[in-house]
Amino acid sequence: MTGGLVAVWALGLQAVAIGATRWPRLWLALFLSGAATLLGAGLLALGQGPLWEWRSELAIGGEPLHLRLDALSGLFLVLLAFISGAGPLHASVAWSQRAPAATARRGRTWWSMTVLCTSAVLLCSNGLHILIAWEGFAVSAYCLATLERERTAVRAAGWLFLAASRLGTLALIAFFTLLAVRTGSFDLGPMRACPDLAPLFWLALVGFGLKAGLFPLHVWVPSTYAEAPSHVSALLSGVVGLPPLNGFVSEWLIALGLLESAAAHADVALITAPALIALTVSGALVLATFVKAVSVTFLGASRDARTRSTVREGDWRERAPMLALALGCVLIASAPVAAWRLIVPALEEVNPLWTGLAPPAELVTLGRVQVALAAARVATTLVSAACVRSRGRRRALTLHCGLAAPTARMQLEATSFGSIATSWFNWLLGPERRYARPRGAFPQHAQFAERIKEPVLERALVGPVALVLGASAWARRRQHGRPQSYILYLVLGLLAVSAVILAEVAL
Amino acid sequence: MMELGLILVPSAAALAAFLWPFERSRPWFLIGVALVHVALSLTLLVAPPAAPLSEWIGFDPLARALLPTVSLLFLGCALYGVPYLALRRERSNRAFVASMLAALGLMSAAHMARHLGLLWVATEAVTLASVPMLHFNNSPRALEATWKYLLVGGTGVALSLLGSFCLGYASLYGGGSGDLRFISLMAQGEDLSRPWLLIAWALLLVGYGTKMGLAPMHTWKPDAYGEAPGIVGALLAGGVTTVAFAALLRVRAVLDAAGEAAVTSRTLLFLGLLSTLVAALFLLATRNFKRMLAYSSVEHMGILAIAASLGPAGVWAALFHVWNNSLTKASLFLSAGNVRRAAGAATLDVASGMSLVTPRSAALFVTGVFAVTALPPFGPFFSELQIVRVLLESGRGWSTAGLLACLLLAFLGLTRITFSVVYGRPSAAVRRHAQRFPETPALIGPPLLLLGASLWLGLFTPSVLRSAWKEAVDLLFVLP
Amino acid sequence: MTEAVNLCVGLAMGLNLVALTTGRLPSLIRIVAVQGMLLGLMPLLLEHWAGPIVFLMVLGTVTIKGFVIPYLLRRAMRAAHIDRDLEPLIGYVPSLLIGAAGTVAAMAFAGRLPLLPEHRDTLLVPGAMASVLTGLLLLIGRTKAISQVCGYLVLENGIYLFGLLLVHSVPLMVEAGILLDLTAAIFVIGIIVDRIQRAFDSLDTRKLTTLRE
Amino acid sequence: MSRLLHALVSLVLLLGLAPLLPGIVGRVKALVAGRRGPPLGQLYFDLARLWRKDIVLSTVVSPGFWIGPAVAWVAVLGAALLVPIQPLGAVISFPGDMLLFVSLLALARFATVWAALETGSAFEGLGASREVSFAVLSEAALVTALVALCVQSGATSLEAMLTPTSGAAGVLLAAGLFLVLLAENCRIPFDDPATHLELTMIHEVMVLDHSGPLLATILHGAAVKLMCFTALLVSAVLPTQRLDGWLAALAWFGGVLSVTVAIGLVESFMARSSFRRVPLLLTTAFLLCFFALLVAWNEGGA
Repeated sequence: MTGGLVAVWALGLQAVAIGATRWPRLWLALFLSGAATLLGAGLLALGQGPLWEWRSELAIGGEPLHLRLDALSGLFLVLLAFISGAGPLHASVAWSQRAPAATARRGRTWWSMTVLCTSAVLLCSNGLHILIAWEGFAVSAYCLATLERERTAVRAAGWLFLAASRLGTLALIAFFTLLAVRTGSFDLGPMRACPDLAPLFWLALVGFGLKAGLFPLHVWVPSTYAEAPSHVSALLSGVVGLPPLNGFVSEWLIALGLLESAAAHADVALITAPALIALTVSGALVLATFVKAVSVTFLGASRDARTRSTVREGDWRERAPMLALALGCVLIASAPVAAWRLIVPALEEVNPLWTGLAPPAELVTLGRVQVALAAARVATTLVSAACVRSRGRRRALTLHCGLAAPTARMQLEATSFGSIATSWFNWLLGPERRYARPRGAFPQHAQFAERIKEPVLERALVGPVALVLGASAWARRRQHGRPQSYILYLVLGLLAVSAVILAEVAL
Repeated sequence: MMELGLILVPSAAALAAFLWPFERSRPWFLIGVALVHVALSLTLLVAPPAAPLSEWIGFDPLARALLPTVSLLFLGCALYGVPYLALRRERSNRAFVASMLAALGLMSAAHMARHLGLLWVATEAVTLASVPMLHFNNSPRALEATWKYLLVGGTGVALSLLGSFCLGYASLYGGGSGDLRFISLMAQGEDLSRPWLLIAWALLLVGYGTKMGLAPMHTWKPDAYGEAPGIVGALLAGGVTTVAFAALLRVRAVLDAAGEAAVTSRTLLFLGLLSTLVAALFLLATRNFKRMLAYSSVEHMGILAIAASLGPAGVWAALFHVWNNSLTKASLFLSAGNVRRAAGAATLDVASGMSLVTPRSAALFVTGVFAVTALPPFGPFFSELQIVRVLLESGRGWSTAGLLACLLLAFLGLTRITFSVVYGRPSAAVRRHAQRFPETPALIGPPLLLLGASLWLGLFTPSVLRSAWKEAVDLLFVLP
Repeated sequence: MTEAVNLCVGLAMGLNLVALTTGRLPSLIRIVAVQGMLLGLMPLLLEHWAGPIVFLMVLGTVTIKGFVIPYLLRRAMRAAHIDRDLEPLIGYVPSLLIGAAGTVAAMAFAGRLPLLPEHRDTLLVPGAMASVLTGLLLLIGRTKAISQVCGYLVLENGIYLFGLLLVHSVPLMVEAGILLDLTAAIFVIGIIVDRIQRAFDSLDTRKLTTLRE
Repeated sequence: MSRLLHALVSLVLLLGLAPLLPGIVGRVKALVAGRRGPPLGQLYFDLARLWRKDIVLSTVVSPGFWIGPAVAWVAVLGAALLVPIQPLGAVISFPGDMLLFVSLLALARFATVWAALETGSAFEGLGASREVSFAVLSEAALVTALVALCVQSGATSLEAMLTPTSGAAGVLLAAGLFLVLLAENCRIPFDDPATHLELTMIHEVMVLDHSGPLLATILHGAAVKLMCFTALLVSAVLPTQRLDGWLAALAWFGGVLSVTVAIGLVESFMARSSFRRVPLLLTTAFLLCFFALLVAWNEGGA
């Protein structure tokens, strides 16, 4: 049985699951079996399975159905199956107990729809059908991200997401139509043989890049990820970013490439050496940011008494999927060779020259070193745990330099934490600062807040948006309700048409 | 002779309904006539008459390509009309039902007219027949809207009459008889006097463009659509605009036969792009969701004009888009009507959180907005994709970019308004008001059916329709 | 024959200019009525064969344009207790100047248009154009609903005048349809004007600006 | 078998000798100040004492508090194993291992910072903030130095690329790496390990709440890190590879000793600079390394 048929079977299961959203357990069973089938399909395609293609006489939107499953889509199917399967488990708690039943059901429906549409994008080989599935994915993802749409922030974030994805879709429409104009059909088959279509891929880059959150097309990312339920964000980032390898290993491969070019003293190193340094700097900055976010959110004492009393730990169903995904990352990091084997068939689809690429020896060594270091970490952690268990019984307040009555609000804030690094970039970022300095002998109130404007949304887009809104306001004032002017517009329209005719005749 | 039934049955029924003494049973005339009309037009669609009835009037390929959508649209409106009028017992529905039926008959006549003068008479008559529907609410606002509709629309229609006469004079000066039958005008071809021809085109384009609602002649539209009941908006936006568009297509064919295709293309493209731009700008500004629908209609008329400027493939796509636009827009007007009735007003200040008050209508409304903004897999997506494709094939890259940019702006405007109507929290006053208008299946069904039709039309366009559009294109682009 | 036609059309063009200068609604209504009657009689001058149907049409046109519509407008005017359009958007003097310039331009433009020999010496084309322009000017420049209806009537008179060029080629059925439509349009407008008067207690269209963005 | 032996010897050397270095620094400072100072092996005594002590935990911490030091210690050790000890060479070496070296140091930093932030203390938060911020610059300098070495030698593993150079590139590189060493190990002028004012500290303030064996792990890790950087500097500058056997070992140990003495001298004669000047110093280090890179590029290209 080929992977393609299994994938179609998986799609069918997902579709059936949409019909069963009324019964959570049945839905979960159907959905998970669908995800498992999807996983099987992806693995079959990644294994030495042949390329699977299926053309049907059935026309949807005037274009015959054409499905195709190659190793690359297989790889993405595997990732999709993992991420989408973990989500409902994580969410089953959130969608059954805390939220109203209607929200839970909507969540199940749109989750299934999202997975269905994404798999369809991966399977379809006709531009028209890809567009349909892609937009279906955008709408379902929007609905998923705005499940809690009672909150204004959620709605605003959702709208931004929808607007950005609409822009992406329009770019894709332009891309696929141009393709259709050049090759004569929406089918992607002929495209693979046309290298002169390369310039069009900029449009595709805009289209897919918007959804993947590439700079500067990332405007929707921060607010949507912040406002959507966590598993939805995971699906969004996991599906449309689709990191081919995990964290360090992938970065290591990139950096190694840069480094080797520098060592070989190739001319390209003039670019790659600075790139490597820039990569390091950005890596260090990312570390600082990550530490900041995590520490402020999770570490230390809770600042707010309310949070302490209302928030509670999730049960195993919420934690297990997270652990599974984290385990996956660790596995890829420590067994890069296996991951490499998995990737190579997919890479062959991207570029036939890369066929049969053996994992480099460095990767093998790196894998061993990573395993050894991980083992050492586990060992020392165990020792440390043993020490703490045997001798760490005493508990005390955190050291506060003699302050008699420390409160949780005295912890370092995120703004202060980042202030050193951001101060170096003030000239570039231009942060907005708001102060309320403490005054008097017994100051009641003091405040310091720093906010950095988002470069695309709040800077680059400000001008064009103001222009469009200005034009819109101008047009709006023209519709002022006086019929006399309306007839004048009619006459002006006549004059304009006459002018166009005269110009055309004169040419 | 069967095709005359399309005109005579509604007209006779209009008279009968006007004389019918019983308020409660009168709306059923609508459904009866609609069913007969749909049956007739679908029969004629599948088995068209071998030749048009006469050179004056007949079920020719263009009528075959467009008239069935009017029938279907009217059926949707009729199904909605019965429960709607039952809610509006406080007003007599005598004039309303009669003028709706009369409008159907006159629209059929306009689609089947093969004589420019006859076409004008039918179009003007449709305009007048829709007046009683427009001020059905009889509020000062409705009266104001009607006044503007009459004044602006009337001026436009008057200009199109002048244009028709100019076309006649072009024929007269070119050695013809001044005959206004399209067939003879096209046969005269390049003999038509060029200056008169161009004057006629400018006047007819602006005149019928006013009726279609192309910018900057669209000003009556938001007022009329905003104040009329949803069902009337559906009929105007889906049916009457189609009549004007068909008129422009027929006139355009005459100009093309006279060798002026470049002029028609350029002007249609100009007005089309201007309309989409103006509509997009207004959609960003308006604060009333029924006026929003009017601007969306302006946008789609612009798209139609752009498509009509593009030669045979473009006109084919335009006919496809007419179907999609009619069905989708009608569904949207009907669901918006439900929301508007429950909210008591159409402004964003009042209507908010309607998904909690009228959940089904609100869901239909949102889906309809998605459909009308060309989100797949609804019909408008496919026709607009086709139009973009033809645009690119004709090498108009900048126009395509402009169109796509306007589509984006329009999408932003439409979703902004729709979401703020549908989501959020409804005020207590709205909740109280809405209790008087429960959502019944009879009020949900028709828009749902129309939306379903749009979906089906896009995904599985019947081959009979494809061939009907093809034949209409062949009719319009036959060169003598 | 041509002289008679030219005389009528010339009179109508003169009436256009008078209509642009008058601020009193009764005289505006009267001017439009006279113009309508004048043009209504024209088929009698142009038709070689004046059958009973033509007579019937002429009679209908004259009755409606000369008496019925003016009656409707006067009634609305009295109900609203107004007889002046005192605050035009385009003043009387500018209106007159624009109207006169338009008439001149219409003459010049018509002279350059290709016309059949039998129409070359008549004032039909420039007269039609001037009337259309006047009508539009009244529609754009006046604030009272009645003035605007009069503007619409003048516009229609212009189109009617142009239609006379095609009097031999347009079938009578269609012509009758067109006339019927135009008349019905005026009736409907008259009814709406009447309702506006009742609903707003005024015929000032500046009060009709509730519907706006 | 010899590889295993090699690894064992290296491990013992690193783990055993590392605590000596802070002692040497302290002794140099004391001598310059005219005192006798603590014994050279003071850190060994401290470590032994701490290892026997109990642990006091803050009430707000989670397991990250005691996992952090353990992970950091392993990471530093792993990084140290990548640096060659003459004449034995590095324990682990493969093309591209310098990237692993940098990332392991970053991991160690991450673990320490995480553990510090567990306490929720404002002091430790400040320290952590300084640590991660300055690390941006010092890592840039370090990577630039490594890239310079890489360009110069044409190799991508630490062992192969640490071929000493003479001339301008060598001087620039030595100066840059020495500054990075001072910064990474929180020595004067970047940080003062001996001060008692928490507000002015970087590294020391982050470990205020750690006690007993946890603190011992941290202190030992810091010593290993110092050792590791010293070794890196020595290998990058001294031509020890050209010597053989015991001579190489002697030269290498001499180099390490002199770098340690140099640290002590710097600490004796300089004061801790203000925080505002730290970025300036680090940028200087980066520029020194960058110039070294340019020179190396130029020479390699010629």
